[in-house]
Amino acid sequence: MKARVTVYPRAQVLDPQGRAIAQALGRVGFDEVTEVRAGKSFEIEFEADDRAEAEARLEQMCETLLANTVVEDYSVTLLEGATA
Amino acid sequence: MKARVTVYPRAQVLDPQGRAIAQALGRVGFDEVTEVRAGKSFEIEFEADDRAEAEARLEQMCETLLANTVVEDYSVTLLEGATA
Amino acid sequence: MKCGVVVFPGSNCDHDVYHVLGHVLGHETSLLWHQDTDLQGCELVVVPGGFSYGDYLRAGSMAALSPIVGAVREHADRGGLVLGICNGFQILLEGGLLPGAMRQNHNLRFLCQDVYLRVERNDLPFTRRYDVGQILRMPIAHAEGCYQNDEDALDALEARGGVAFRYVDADGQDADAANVNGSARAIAGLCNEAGNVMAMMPHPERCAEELMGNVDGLALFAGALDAVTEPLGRGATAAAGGATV
Amino acid sequence: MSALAEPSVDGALASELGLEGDEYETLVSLLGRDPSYTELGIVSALWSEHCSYKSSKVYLKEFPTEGPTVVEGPGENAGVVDIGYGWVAAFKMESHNHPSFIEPYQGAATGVGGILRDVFTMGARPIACLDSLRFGDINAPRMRHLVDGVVRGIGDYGNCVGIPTVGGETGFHSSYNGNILVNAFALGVARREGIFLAKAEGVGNPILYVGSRTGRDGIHGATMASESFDDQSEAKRPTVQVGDPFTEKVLLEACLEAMKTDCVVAIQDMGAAGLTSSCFEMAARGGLGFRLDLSHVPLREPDLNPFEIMLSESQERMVVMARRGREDELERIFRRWELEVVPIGELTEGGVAELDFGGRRVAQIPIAPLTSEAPEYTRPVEVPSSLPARQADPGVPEIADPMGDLQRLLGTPELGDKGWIVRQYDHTVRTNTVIGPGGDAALMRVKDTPVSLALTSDVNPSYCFLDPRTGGAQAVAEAARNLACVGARPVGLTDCLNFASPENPEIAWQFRECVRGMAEACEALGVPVVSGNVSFYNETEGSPVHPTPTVAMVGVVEGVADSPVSWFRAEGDRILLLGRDSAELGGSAFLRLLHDCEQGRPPAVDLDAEARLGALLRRLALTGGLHTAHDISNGGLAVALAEATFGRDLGARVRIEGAPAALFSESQARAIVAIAPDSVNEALAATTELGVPVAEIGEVGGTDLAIINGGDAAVCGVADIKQTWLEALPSALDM
Ligand SMILES: Nc1ncnc2c1ncn2[C@@H]1O[C@H](COP(=O)(O)OP(=O)(O)O)[C@@H](O)[C@H]1O
Ligand SMILES: [Mg+2]
Repeated sequence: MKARVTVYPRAQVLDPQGRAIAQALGRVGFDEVTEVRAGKSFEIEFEADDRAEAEARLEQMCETLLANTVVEDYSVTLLEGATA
Repeated sequence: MKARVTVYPRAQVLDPQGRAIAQALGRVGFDEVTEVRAGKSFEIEFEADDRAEAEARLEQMCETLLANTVVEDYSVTLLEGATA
Repeated sequence: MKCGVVVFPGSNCDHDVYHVLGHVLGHETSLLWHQDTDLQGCELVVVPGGFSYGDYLRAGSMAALSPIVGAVREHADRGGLVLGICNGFQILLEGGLLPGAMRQNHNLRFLCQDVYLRVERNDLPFTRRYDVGQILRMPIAHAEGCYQNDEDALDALEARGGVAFRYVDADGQDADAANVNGSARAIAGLCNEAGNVMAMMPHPERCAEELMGNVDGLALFAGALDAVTEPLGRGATAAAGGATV
Repeated sequence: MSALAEPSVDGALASELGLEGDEYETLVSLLGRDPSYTELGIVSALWSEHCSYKSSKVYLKEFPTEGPTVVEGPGENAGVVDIGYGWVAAFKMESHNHPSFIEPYQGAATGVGGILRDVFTMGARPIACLDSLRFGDINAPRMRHLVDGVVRGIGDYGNCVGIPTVGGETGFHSSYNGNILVNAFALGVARREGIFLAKAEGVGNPILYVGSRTGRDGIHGATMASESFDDQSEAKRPTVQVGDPFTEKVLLEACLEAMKTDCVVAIQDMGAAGLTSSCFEMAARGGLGFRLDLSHVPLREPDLNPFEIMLSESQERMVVMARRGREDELERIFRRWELEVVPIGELTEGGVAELDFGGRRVAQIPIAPLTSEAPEYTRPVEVPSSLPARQADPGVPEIADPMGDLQRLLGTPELGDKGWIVRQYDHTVRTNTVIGPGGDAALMRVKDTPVSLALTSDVNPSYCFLDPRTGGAQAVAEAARNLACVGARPVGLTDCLNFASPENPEIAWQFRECVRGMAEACEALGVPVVSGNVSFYNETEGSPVHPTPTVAMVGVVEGVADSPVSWFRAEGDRILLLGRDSAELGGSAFLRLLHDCEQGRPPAVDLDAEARLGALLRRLALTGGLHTAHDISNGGLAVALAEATFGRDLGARVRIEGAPAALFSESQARAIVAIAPDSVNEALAATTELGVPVAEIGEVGGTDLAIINGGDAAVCGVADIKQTWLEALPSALDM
């Protein structure tokens, strides 16, 4: 199966990278940009028997390693192979 | 409008971060993981008159700033406000 | 007394700490391999700086899952001394031995420079040779040293005296410009409730010999060492003499 | 063969792969048949300019490469010199110019990775890096992006591996607008008996592959043009090399650990031309052959063909020739560091390289003739037609406001503070850095010995452009002078010779002249060349870079005494000016940066005077009382004085004889020193004894820099000019 995990700084947490990108976009003429948040994206290939197992395991991966929940939120999307 | 831009190392390009994450997941018991690719995700709020303009501008943002197309591929998804 | 320095793949200040503990201060010191769970009877365990596993996800996140970190946690729970420096601080945060998280420096760049620290308490094993309010100069070298936690947690931390060091200017005053990485409340170093676990972003091991032009860090190791032979309680009064050993 | 059908081999394909002239015919007669596709790829790589030094060899022979300190001269992965007490230093410099222009972050990062491997492959533990950078005009297209990417790339890689970057150079000149230079230097130390040579020994000994997997990274640029690739998908093109500093760090630790056992016969990293150059070079040095089964090479993508496997430049990979029967011990060490290790072949008798893939022989080449028959050219040379115009006397512009001019110079990115760069480099890790970036030379203690090593990199491309012979000599002389300023005795140098196309006779002339100048200076100053690198074809659309023979020199300081530094340290110290000014403004920063004039003859180099100055500075460093020594280079005396005031915010009051041009003249063999008052007489006696001209010009103190010249006194606040100097680079970069 294949899944995408997205990890973003929590809303209250400062995101200097997002801010820097928004400013840089503004400087090169993209004045229409009002805000940017910068996060991480992971594409994970793995084996799982079914959708439910896959989701449970992915959640564990996020909690154990992929996200630091003190400052980050994560979300998980199953992409393919997730028919069951 | 709001869009999400995802930027990944190109398929042929070494992704040390993805490899390290895959190995780390394996070490803590997620043996089912066969591959991880590590990329970036940006959530962008901006103004645009319509969907077509929005997509064109986002593509320009990626080419000029958000992605380094020598080593990265990007993809763009409009999230909300994109009714026109 | 016996000291241990943890080695993860990618640790790169392990030998620097080893050098100070073993050669400069002359204590028996071992390197502790990340796969081991035996601390070899070490009374002081240092989690050193570096880029464990390349810091490829978040600094310290992968190392925090190593077997040795479990052993270090148990050692800490038994009241054993644990010091985290730089990447070691990040690992202790990721491993939950101390509260909060590190984010990228707010200028988004690696920073290698001297900073000034104010000693916030000297009743800790690691700070007993300093005075409260004493100003130390120490080098930093990190990309992810912006300490973050939510406001309530920060208040709780302050209330229990969890802040060991703060970034200040050369005169010891609070100043935004001195808080070079943008840490919440200018926090440069933290300790746990019992005071036996401390971690900091600056590198005391890089300023512990005359040859390096600065010895402000030596008293930190020396203090921890005498805390073992001469347990806590007298710390505050034994501190006279500041950074001299 | 795999997914890709082999193109047919002929002279046309050979020239697409970069062979020139009758090289293909030479190869055919050497083999006695047409080469296979893989063989042609291998030979075109080995005979490329980069690997064979075919255009430069004839001149490089002029360098002195021997001396009492030399343990290993050019030819090994890094040069090795004796530093006493049973210890040696291994060092080398290499360019990563083209990759850094294409992808600055990865290009610079992998440049650092490559040079570190060259050093630890010798059994030496790296202790310091330098980076010599030449950027274009800061306002040229992409230039800020290039500066930012290069600096981040160098920092992220070196910082992660944990090797301090302790010095370097950063220049800006429009000749680099389309071709920046990134030269990385690394220095390591080892016990003398711990040095490893990359020389194959012992028929039957197994060949191990260690480290990262092989991908289509950076396969020889020339192959990109190959017709057979063009009709393939985008994915078949070579890819940009990506650095993995974490793997480098564990590779470093694992290799050094492996080399402590006696299981390793020879070891070399896979640098340019990857598996090809490492195996052929090691076998050639040992007079042996080897057999490889390329099917065993760990791949990152499944469908690489033997040609690609042999030429891939994927990073963080090593070839280890092991002692037969002891492979297991080595494998255990590498596995403990979580590295992949795979036997891929063995050493054979008879001096032939035999390569198999999928049960088929894909190459069979005799190794020795490849080296002995390797092309070597003496390219035509021609004095540039524009040389007389370049060297015409530029005259002396009016200097009405010397302090204003000084401040304007300090405000250029070229002469401004480099703190924005060096703060991004860890320069204190490993706790050996006695003097870091900001000094004339960096100074590293060597633990377990009483010595420290001084290191510096220098070249003035404008001087080389105006007069390459003088410029080449000047680079060596300045490096030696920088070492002397921290009290060090030079023990060896490495270089990185960055030039445009050697096929252009004017460039070939520049190259020859620069090398001659360097060689003369090395002879005169007694500094052997122990390693180096040549980078040609640094040009864009026919527009060449300035000749840039970067010199990195290493010196020894005995004892860990209180070395002088380049800034004023004590109020009341007397300032002496050592050396003689000849009012030389040709090629100066003053004319170039303030008057947009790059013209004239560069300052003359008097090697005898340099040698005497060096001896004097070392003598003074030993006798005590010498607090400050700072050489006079870019920007002349005024800039040197200003820089010396910045370290401790300590001013100075000096009186300068001669015309105002004396403030900015760049006459060589000069330095300023500041000495405790009670040591001045001893110092003056030493200058007389060693025949160094000297003038007592003033005194350290206060918060102003005051320069009295003739009847005029020019005064400015140190804080004021320091601010200009600090802001120069960040504000030019807008970062
Ligand atoms: N890219 C760089 N990396 C590290 N250090 C640098 C770099 N550029 C300049 N420096 C440091 O800044 C100082 C000034 O450099 P430079 O003007 O070239 O010195 P000098 O004229 O004495 O050779 C030196 O200490 C040098 O090592
Ligand atoms: Mg220099």
